[in-house]
Amino acid sequence: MAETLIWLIAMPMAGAVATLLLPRQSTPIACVTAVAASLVAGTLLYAVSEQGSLSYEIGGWSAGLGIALRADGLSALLLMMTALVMLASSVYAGTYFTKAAARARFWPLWLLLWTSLNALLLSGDLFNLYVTLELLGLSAVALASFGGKFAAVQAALRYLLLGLLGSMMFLAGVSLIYAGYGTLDLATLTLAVEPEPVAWTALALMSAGLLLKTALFPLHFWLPPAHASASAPVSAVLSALVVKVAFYLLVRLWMDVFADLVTPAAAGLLGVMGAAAILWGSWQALRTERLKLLAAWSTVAQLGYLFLFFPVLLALPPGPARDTAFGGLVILALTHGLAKAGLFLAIGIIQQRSGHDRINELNGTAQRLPATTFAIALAGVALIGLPPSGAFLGKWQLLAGSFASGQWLWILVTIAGSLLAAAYIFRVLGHAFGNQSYPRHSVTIAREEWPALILTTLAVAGLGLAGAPVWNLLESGA
Amino acid sequence: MTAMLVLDILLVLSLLSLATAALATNDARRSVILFMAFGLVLALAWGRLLAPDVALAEAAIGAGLSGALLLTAVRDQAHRALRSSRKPVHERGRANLRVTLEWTVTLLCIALAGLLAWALAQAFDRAPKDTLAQAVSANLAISGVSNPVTAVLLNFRAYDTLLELAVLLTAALGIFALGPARPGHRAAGPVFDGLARWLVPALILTAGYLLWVGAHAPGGAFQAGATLAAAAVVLRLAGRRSVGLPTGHTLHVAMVAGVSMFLAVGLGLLVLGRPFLGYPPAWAGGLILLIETAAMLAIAATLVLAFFGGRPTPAPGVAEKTS
Amino acid sequence: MIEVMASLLTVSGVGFYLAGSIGLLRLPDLYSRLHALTKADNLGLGLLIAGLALHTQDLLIALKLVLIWLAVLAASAASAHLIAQHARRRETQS
Amino acid sequence: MLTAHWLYGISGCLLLALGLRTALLHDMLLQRLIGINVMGAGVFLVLITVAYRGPGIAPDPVLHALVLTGIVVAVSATALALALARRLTAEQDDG
Amino acid sequence: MPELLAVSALGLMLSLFLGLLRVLRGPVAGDRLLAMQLIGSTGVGLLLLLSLLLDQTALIDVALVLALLAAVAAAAFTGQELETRDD
Repeated sequence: MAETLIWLIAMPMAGAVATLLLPRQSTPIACVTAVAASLVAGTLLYAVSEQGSLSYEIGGWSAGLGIALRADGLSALLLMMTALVMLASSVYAGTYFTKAAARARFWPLWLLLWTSLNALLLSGDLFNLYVTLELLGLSAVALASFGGKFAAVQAALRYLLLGLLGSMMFLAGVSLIYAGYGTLDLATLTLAVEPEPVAWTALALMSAGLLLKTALFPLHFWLPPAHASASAPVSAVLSALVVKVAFYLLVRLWMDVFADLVTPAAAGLLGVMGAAAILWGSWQALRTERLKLLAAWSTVAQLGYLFLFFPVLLALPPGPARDTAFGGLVILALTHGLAKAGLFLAIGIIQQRSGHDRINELNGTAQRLPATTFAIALAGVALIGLPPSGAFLGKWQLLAGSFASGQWLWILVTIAGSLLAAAYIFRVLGHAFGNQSYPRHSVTIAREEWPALILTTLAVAGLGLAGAPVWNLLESGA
Repeated sequence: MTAMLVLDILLVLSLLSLATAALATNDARRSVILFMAFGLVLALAWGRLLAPDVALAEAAIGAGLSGALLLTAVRDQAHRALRSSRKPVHERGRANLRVTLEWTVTLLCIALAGLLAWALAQAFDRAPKDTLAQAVSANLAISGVSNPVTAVLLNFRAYDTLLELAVLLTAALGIFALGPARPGHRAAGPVFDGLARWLVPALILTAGYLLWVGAHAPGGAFQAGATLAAAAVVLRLAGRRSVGLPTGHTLHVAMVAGVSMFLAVGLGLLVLGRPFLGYPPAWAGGLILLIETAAMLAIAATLVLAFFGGRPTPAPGVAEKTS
Repeated sequence: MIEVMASLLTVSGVGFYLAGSIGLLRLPDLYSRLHALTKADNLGLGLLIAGLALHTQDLLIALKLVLIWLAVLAASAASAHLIAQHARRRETQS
Repeated sequence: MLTAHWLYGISGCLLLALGLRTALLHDMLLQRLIGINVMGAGVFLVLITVAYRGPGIAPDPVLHALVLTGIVVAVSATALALALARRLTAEQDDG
Repeated sequence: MPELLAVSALGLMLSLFLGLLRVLRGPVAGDRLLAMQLIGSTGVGLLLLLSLLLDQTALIDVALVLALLAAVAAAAFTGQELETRDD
């Protein structure tokens, strides 16, 4: 079973090579790769739920000398979300890029991005994580600039520079860890690390780099232009996955490897930044004229909720209470990933059909593209955090945890953020359902509309109604 | 060894003053030349600190290729790229804000350097924990090579190198997607042409030598690839447009050579019932050389592509095949 | 005896290098610097390499040393030419 | 702790800070990029210094391998950034 | 002999440092390139000395690569790119 770990990395990578070498068949190859990689991710999820954590030592060298891949419940769930979002976006991308030459250039980069996402979620080695972060950053930048529009290239260049800055900070932390502990293996490090200057300086450096990459307020400024100017399938994975895996790594470091070092003050700082991100991001989303920018600003805000969990989790006693709240964090992250990807795909369809994404001119969209509008509404349910979406469960845990630990501020911020989210979502829907007579009333769902609809449905119904397995999985994989 | 101490001090001072000067100026061309000098001194520092493998890479990259890369970028006026974004400061309030920002960032950076140095000093003060270095030497005999750095790069941590080659491939694909290459250089005069005539074969021979020697002494795929790329850059600078980098499908094959050879070996071993990239000790030397040769080609192709700055177009007169 | 020769060659090589650098700093304009420098560093490296070659017993290393010297000679001549050409072009342009 | 550790370790930290400051504050792309590369050089210098054990003692090969990987990655990123920048200026000139 | 080598290496480092001053001062690009040429060949000499001094034969290979690439900077700087774009 442990071989699934290496297949999750080797498969998209081999797909990237194959699409590059056989440009004429690149689209079928990419689709086959996407389906196969998703099946492997599903197998891994099943294996982790049955057997608990899995690990794989590459080259047969014991971790430390060699590099180990590890998967627990958290990484298996995120790998599954990655697979779903990538699969749906791949189907969409196949119809989005109409020129065969563009598709042939797109697929290798796309599959390399998938490789890097999987590699990051599986890596158990600090320096290897640095390499995966760079692979992630470079493939994301290459994809963000894909198409070569001026705004996209400019935003991609900024994104690249900041990403590099973040990676360098991360690497500085890694070198300090090796100097102090003589190991790069996360499991070994977890046992060896002690609350002392070497460790916390390293953690601070690595966290600073990751916060830049995950765009936490006030380090968020690069995100909206980069996510809003990329092509729709790319925006979807940038917002849903790329920032999220950097967040995953932060969680891994703060809650797992360096758990002994984290103080309430540090977690509180992250909470305050998260709260600011929620309010500022939602406010900007409400004010913006363009649908894609709205979605991008909403990502800034939604990432804020995830950071609110840090002070809440730290205030809860280790044990069932904390585990339950942690499950809330995971389900919120998963819901946002699926919903945001679906939202960006839906926006892409609107933009392609009507040639623009100005919110004020969306009149009649509901009549012309009912399925897509429905997908946007579903994504909205998840972004606001209404039942039965998974986000409702997540936010409920956040509120319950804040209540239990007496941190009233987070409750206020969560409620305010949800109200603002409701405002910007209803603003969009209000325009989309705007009164415009439309001659034909044939309700058809085009092929490119399905991915967005499926992703948003999963976010609302799938995770919301069947959220319990998430907690079981986190427990069995711990 | 006071002479050595003074040498160390001079070396460090050179590094710091070059970096400061390269970063303080607004003249892009000056900045690049200073950075090239910085790379050269850095190569000396690597040599001084007994890291000849790194020194080789820095000599090929820092002092040669990246200089050529940055200089052509200056000619493209690339330094203007993000400039227009910052509006000129008109009001006094904005100017004050800018000064405050600069001071804050500077102070934060100084604090960061101090913090890092302090933590590093604490790490040094402990008993040296070189269990990993010991593990490397303990397993060196079954790694297939006798140069420990190559053993780490292509056997113990071969997975890192696989991902590194994927990073190179990604960069190449990104550059590729952005458009056609620069038009190329004018034919050089007789002096440089004469130099190129023997320099190119010498560089290719050196690349082969470095690849071969990497198994038991400093050297290896990356250093060899960078040297090979330098040969193509010299050809390009000499104005030989038609040679240097294949176009179309051949280029694709060269770009993915490293990743595909790595994957083929890794997955082949997996199918044979061994771990991914778990070479049998008897084959390890041969497999590593195989992978390194492919990696060298990929590295060279990517670096040359970077210097070209885009998709190379076929020589004039040859119709472009659609890909 | 060889030891003394080697030391003498090495030290005089370093002397030429230093003379070249001081010339680079003190001479008034680019052309005179070009003139002085190409001689100084070629000779300096030549002497240094001769000294080191006497030191080594390995033929391969001695061969490499000679190759290095030739490469620097050629590079130095070519660069000096290119720099002079570049400077002239600049002058005629302005 | 050796003198070389002091000298080169502190220089590495200083280079990191210097590069970071430029990457954050400078107006021009090329200098920001060089700043990031200087920052990388600082980190690599720290790593090689950590690997150094003193004259005549074999240094830690793992760190040397890591730095080699790091150099390749840094060059790839620099190359991509320059290609993006070229595309931008080409379009600025056209429009 | 080691002392002599060390002092020679120091002499070369000093020479390199002086060359750097010219790189820093300029005033025109030609001066900087010329100084780069000098510090390049000084670097080659220094690496050769260090290879003996530190007993690192591999540094000779580093010197070789440096020597072979010594002219690339000047060529990249002074070479003229074609004006016409034929795409």
